[in-house]
Amino acid sequence: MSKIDRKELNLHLYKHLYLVRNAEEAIRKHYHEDEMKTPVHLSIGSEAISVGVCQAMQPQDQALATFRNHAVYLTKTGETDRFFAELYGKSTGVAKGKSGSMHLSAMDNGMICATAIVASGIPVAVGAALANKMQKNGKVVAVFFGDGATEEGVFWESLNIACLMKLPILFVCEDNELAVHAPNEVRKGYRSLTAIARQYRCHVFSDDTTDVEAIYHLTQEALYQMAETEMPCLIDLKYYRYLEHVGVNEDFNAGYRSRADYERWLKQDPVIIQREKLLSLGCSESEIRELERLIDGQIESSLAYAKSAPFPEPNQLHEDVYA
Amino acid sequence: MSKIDRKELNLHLYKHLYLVRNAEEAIRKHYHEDEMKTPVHLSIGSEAISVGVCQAMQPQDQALATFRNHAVYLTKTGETDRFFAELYGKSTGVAKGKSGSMHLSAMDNGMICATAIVASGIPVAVGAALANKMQKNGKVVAVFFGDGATEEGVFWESLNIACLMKLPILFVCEDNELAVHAPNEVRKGYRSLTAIARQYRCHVFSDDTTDVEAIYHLTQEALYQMAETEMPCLIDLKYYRYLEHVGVNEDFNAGYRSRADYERWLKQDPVIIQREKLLSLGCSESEIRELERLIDGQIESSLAYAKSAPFPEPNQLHEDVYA
Amino acid sequence: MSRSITYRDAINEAILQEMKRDERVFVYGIDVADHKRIFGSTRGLVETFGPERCFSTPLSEDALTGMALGAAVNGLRPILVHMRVDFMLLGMNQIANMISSFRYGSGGLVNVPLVIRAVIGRGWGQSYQHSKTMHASFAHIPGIKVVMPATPYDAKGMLISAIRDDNPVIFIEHRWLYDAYGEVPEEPYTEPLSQAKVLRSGKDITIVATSWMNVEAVKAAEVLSKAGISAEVIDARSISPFDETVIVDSVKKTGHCIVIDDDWIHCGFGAEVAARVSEQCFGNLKSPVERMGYAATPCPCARPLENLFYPNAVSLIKKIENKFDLEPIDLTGEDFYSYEKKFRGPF
Amino acid sequence: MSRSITYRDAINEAILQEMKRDERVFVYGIDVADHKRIFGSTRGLVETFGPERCFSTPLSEDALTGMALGAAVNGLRPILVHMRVDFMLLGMNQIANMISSFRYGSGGLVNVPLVIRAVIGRGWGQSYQHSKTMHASFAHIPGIKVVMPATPYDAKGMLISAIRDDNPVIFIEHRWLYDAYGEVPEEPYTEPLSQAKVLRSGKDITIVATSWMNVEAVKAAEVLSKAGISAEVIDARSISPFDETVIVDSVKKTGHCIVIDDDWIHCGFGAEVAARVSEQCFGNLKSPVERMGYAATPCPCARPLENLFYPNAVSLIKKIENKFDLEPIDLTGEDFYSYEKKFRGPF
Ligand SMILES: Cc1ncc(C[n+]2csc(CCOP(=O)(O)OP(=O)(O)O)c2C)c(N)n1
Ligand SMILES: Cc1ncc(C[n+]2csc(CCOP(=O)(O)OP(=O)(O)O)c2C)c(N)n1
Ligand SMILES: [Mg+2]
Ligand SMILES: [Mg+2]
Repeated sequence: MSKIDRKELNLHLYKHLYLVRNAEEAIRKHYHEDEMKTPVHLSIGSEAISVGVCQAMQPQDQALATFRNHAVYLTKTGETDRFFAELYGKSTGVAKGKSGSMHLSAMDNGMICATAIVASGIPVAVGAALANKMQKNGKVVAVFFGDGATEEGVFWESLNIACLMKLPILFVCEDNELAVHAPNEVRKGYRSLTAIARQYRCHVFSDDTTDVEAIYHLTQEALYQMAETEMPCLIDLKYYRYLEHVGVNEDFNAGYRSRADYERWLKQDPVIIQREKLLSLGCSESEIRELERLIDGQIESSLAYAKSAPFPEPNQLHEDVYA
Repeated sequence: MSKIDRKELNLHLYKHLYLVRNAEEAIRKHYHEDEMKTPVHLSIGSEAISVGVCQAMQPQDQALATFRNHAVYLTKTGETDRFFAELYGKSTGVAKGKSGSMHLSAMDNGMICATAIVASGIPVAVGAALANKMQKNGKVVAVFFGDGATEEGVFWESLNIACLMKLPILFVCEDNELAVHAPNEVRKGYRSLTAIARQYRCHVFSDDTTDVEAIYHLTQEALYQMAETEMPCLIDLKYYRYLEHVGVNEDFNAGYRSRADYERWLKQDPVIIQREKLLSLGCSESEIRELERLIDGQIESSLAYAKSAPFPEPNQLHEDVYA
Repeated sequence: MSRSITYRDAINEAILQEMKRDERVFVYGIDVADHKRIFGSTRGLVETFGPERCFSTPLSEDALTGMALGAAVNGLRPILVHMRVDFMLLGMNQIANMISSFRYGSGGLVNVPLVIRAVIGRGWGQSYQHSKTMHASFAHIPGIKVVMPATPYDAKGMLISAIRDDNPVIFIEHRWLYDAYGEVPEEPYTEPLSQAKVLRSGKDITIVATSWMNVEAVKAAEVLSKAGISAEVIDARSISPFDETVIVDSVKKTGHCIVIDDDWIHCGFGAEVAARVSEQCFGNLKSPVERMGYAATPCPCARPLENLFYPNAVSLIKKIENKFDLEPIDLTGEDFYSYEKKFRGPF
Repeated sequence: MSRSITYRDAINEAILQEMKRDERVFVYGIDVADHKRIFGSTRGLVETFGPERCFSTPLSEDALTGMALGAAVNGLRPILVHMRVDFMLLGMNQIANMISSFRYGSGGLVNVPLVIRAVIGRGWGQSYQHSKTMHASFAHIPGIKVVMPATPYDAKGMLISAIRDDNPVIFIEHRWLYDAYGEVPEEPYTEPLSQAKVLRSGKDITIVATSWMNVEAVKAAEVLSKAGISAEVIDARSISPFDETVIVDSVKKTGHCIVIDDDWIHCGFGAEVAARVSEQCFGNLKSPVERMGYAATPCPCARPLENLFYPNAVSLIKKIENKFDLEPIDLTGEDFYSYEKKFRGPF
C-alpha cells in the first residue's frame, strides 16, 4: 500500500472512530437529563473493533450486534439522526422509538439487528449467512458478541452449524474478559476460546491490539481466507471496557476491577493512538480538526433534531406487530 | 491383577453383559405382541460401554442415561422385575407404569434418571455432581449420552461448568456416529470431539473397543485421575448400533448404512468376545452355562411377573404430580 | 374432480407446490431428509429440489430456530420442522424474545416470513416428554401466528397461507390426523389463518375443539344426534390471532358451549375461549362454558392411565349428557377411534 | 413489635433465614454474587455462607436450570435466580420437559425441592426483550408451582414456603415492588403457596390482580371509593396450583369482576380467572368478567407508548367508570405511581 493510500485509509478509519466515540460521549453528556429513557451499554474503549472489522467489509456486507451495539450501528450506517432519535424514543428513530438503545436495526445499511438477550443474535447471523450463501449474493455476515456470550450453548451450536455448512460468517468476539462484573475465573472451564475454535473447520484469529488499522488488515486477511476456503472465521479481539456495564459512569470504585488496568489500556486508547498515527502519517492538525469539527457538528445537529422530534403517536403502539 | 481376580472380574462383567443383552432380546421376542406399549431404543451392540463404565464405578456412584437407557439401568440395578413391569405399563414397574421405557429412574440404585429429550440429562447430571461435591459424599456421577447430544448447546454449557467447578462427573459419549439416521457428515463442523474436549480443564479418553474389560480399566483409570486432580473426565466410546433407531428390528435395507459394517462389528460382538475370553481364562462351558441359565430364569420370571401384574388403578393418574 | 387424500399428503403437497412456486422456500430440521421424512410429510422434497432446499441438520433446536429468523429477514422463506413440539421448546427463547418482536423492533421495516411446523399427539406410550402441545404458550406472545388445522383440506390451505404469510407462523399438526382422509383440491389454494370454522352445524350446543379433538367432537356430535341433541362443532384452528366471531355467533344461537382443547386446561387456550364466550355471550348463555382437556398431570405411559389422561368422544358425550340431564346413551356398536386398530409402536 | 421493611429486604431476609436454618439451601445464578446482588436481594449471602453456597455462574441458563434439578434430586435445595424472566426462557426445556415431570416419572419416589426466582417489570425503557412475564406459560405445565407475591409480607412468607416446599416453585418478583414497604415480622413464617388473598375489602366489584397490578388496583379502589364504589381487591398471587375459592366467594358477593393481570391478555392467566369466575359465578354475575393486561404488542421503548402498553390505576378506574356508567372522576391531586419520581436509568 502506498503512503497516500495508507493515509487515506487511516483518515477514513479515524473518522469512524471519532464518530463512534463522540456520539457516545454525547450520550454521556446528556444522559443525566433523563430524557434518553433507555438503558445504554457504551462501547467506549472498543471502537477499534467495530470500526476495523466493519470497514474492512464491503458496505453491502452485514453485521449483527449485541446490546453494546452503538459502535457497530454507527460505523455501518455513518448516520446519527435516527440513532439519537431512537435513544430519545422519538418517532424519527430507527424503529420509531420502539426498540431503544439495545436493539438497533438498519437493514438497508447491512445492520441486521442487535439483541439484548446474550448470544441470541448468533444463530440469527448464521441463518442470515445461510440465506446469503443460498442466494449467492457474495455478502458476508459479521456477528459481534461478548466473551460472555460464548458460555451460552447456542454459540456452540451456531459455530458448529456454520462450520458444517461452510457459511460466509465472521464470528467476532469483543472480548473484555468480563460479563457484567464477572471475570473469566468464575465463568470459563477452559484455557482459551481460540484453542477450542481451532478444532472446528474454520479460521481463527486473535489479537489484543487497539490499533484500528491492524484490526482492519486482520479482518481483510480473514475475509480473504474465508473466500478462498469457503470456511467461516472466528476472531477474538481483546479490549478494555472503560465504563460501567450499563450506564454512562466509571465504576472503578465498585471493587471488581482496578483503575490501574484502565490506565494501562488508556495509554493505547484506540481513538488517541489513531489520531497520533495520522499526525505521523503527515496529516496536519488542522486537517484533523476540520474533520472532527464536521463530526461534532453532525452529532450536535442530530441531538437537537432528536430532542425536538415528536414522540410516536399513540396509534403507533399497535402498528408493526404483524405485516 | 492375579489370574483368579481377572477371571472373577470377567465373569462378573459377563454376567452383566449377558443380562443386558438377553433382557433386550426378550423385548425383541415379545414386542410384536403389542403389549409393551412404549417406544424402545435398544442398546444391543453397546453393552460393553454401560457395563464397563458402571461396574468400574462404586455401587453408590450415580448414572444418568438417555432414551437408550436399558443397559445402564440393568447394570446399575441388576434387577428385571420392575424393569419389565415398567415396559408393560404395570403398577409394579419402576414408576408404576408412568414413565415407560425412555425415562427409567431408580435413585436407590444410583440410577438418577433417563431422558427422552436429547442432551437434557447432561446438566441434570452436572447438578447432581455439584450436590455430591457440596455434600462431600465421594460419589461420582456418570452421564451417558449419544454423539448426537453433543450438538445441543447444553452439552457445551454443561462441560464448561463441570470443568470450571471441578465437579466429580464422567461424561460418557456412547458414540455410534449416528443420530437417528443422520451420519456425522451432516452434523459435525469439526474433526474430533475429543480434540475439542482436550481444550477444557478435564481428562479425555477415547476408544473403539468392544472389550468390556478394557472399558472397565479405562474407566478405573479415568476415575483415578479424576480423584487425583479434582477434574471431570470425558470418555468417547465408539460402538455400532445393531438395530433400528427405535424398535426391535434390523434396518439395513433402509439405505442409510450398510450391512457390511454391521458384520464387521459383529465379529467383535461384546457379549460373544467376553464369553470367549472367559473360556480362555479357564472358565468351563458348564460354569458359564449355569450362570446364563440363572439369568435366563430371572428374565423369564420377571417377564411372567410383569405380564401378570395389574395395571395402575385409575386414581394413579393424579398421584405423584406434587409432593 | 373431487379427490380424497390424507392429511400427511396434504401437507406434503402444500410444501411441494409452494417450493415449486417460490424458490425462496426451503425446508430444514432434524431428520427432515432421512428416509422416514417426518412421518412422510417431507417426501419428495430432496429429490425434487435438491439437498440445498431440503436438508437434515445437527441436533441444535435453539440455533435452528434463530437461523429461521436470520434466513427470513434476509429474503428467504424457511420452514423449520420439529418432530415433536416438545423439542421446539429448546427454541423458546428465539421464538419469544427474537422472532416475535423482530418486525416491531425494526419499526415495521423488516418482515419475518417463516414457518415452524411441529408435531403433537399420542404415539405409542411416549409419556411425558413427547406429548405436549403448548399452543397457548406460543399464542400468548404477540407477533407470532399459531394455527392447528384439523382436516386435510385445512392442512393444505393453511400451510400454503402460512408459507405465503409475511409473519412467523407456528403450524401444529396432530400425528393421528396424518392418516385422516379428506377432500383436497389438487391446485394450490389458501385458507385464512385467523378464522374459526364450523365443521358441523347444530343448534343445541356449541362444541369448540382444537386439532384432533375435532375428530372426537364430530364423533360425539353424531352419537348425540341420536339422542336428539344437535351439536355444532367449531374448529378453533386459528389460535393466534384468534377471531372469536364464528364461535360467539354460534353460542348466541345455541346458548351452550363446551371447549375441548388438545392440551392441558389450566391457563390453556380453552380458558381464552371460555373467557371470550362468557364475556361476549353474556346473557345468551343458558349454562356456564365448560372446559375439557388433558388431565392436570404429566402424560403417563401406561395405556389405561393414558386413556384417562386424554379427553375423547366418550368423555365429551358424558359431559353433555350431564349438562342436559340425559339418560346415558347406549354406546354399544359405536366405533370410536381405537389406538389398537390404527396405531402401532414402536414410536 | 411491628416493623416495616422493603420487598427487597423481605426477600433477602427470607433467604438468609432459610440458609441459616437449612444448610442444604444454596443460591446461584448469573451475577448473584457481584456487588449489585440482584437489586440487593442476595445481599450478605456470600459474606455469611461463603462462595460455596452463593455463587455467580457462567451465562448458561439452560444448563443452570437443569443443574437445579440434579442438585434437588440429590438432596439439596437450590435457589436459581434470573435477573429477568426473559432469560429464564432459555431454560424452558428443562422446566417443561424435565423439572415438571421428574417426580411423576420416578413414580413419586423422588422429590424436586427447588426454587427459581425471576424478576419481571418495567425498568428504564428496556422494551421487548426485558419485559415479559409469562406466568401463564409456566403455570400451564402440571408439576410446577408458580407464585407472584405482591407485598413484602407475602414476599418473605411465600419465599420461605417455596424454599421449604418439596416441589419446584417459580417465584416471580416485580422490580417496582422491590422498593415497596410493608410490615414484615422478623421471625421466619410461611404463607400458603396456593391461595389468593384479599388485599382490600369491598362490596361492589371484585378486582383480581397479579404482582404490581395489585398496587394499581388498590390505588384505583381508593380513588373509586370517593365516587361511592367499594371495590374488593384480591391478589391472585398463586398462579399454580390456583385455588379460586376466595375469588369466587368475592364475586358471588359483588356480582362484578375485573381481572388486571401483569402480562399479555391473550391466553394469559387473566383468561383462566375469567373462565373460572364465569363458570362458578354463573347466575351471580351482573356483568361479564372483563380483562386488562399488556397491549397485544411487544413492549415498546418510547415512554409514551410504554405508558400505553401497561395497564394502571387510571385505565382501571376508567374501565370501572364505564362499567358502572359513572361520571369521570376528577383525578387531579391524586398521586399515581410515577416512574419519573421513583425510578431512574440506566437499567
Ligand atoms: C440470556 C441472557 N442472560 C443474561 C443476561 C443479562 N446480561 C446482560 S449483559 C450480560 C453480560 C454479557 O457479557 P458479554 O457477552 O461478555 O458482553 P459485554 O457486556 O462484556 O459486552 C448479562 C449477563 C442477558 N441479557 N441475556
Ligand atoms: C431435543 C431433541 N431433539 C430431537 C429429538 C428426536 N431424537 C430422538 S433420538 C435422536 C437422535 C439421538 O442421537 P444420539 O444422541 O447420537 O443417540 P443415539 O440414538 O445414537 O443413541 C433424535 C434426534 C429428541 N428426542 N430430543
Ligand atoms: Mg464481556
Ligand atoms: Mg448416536
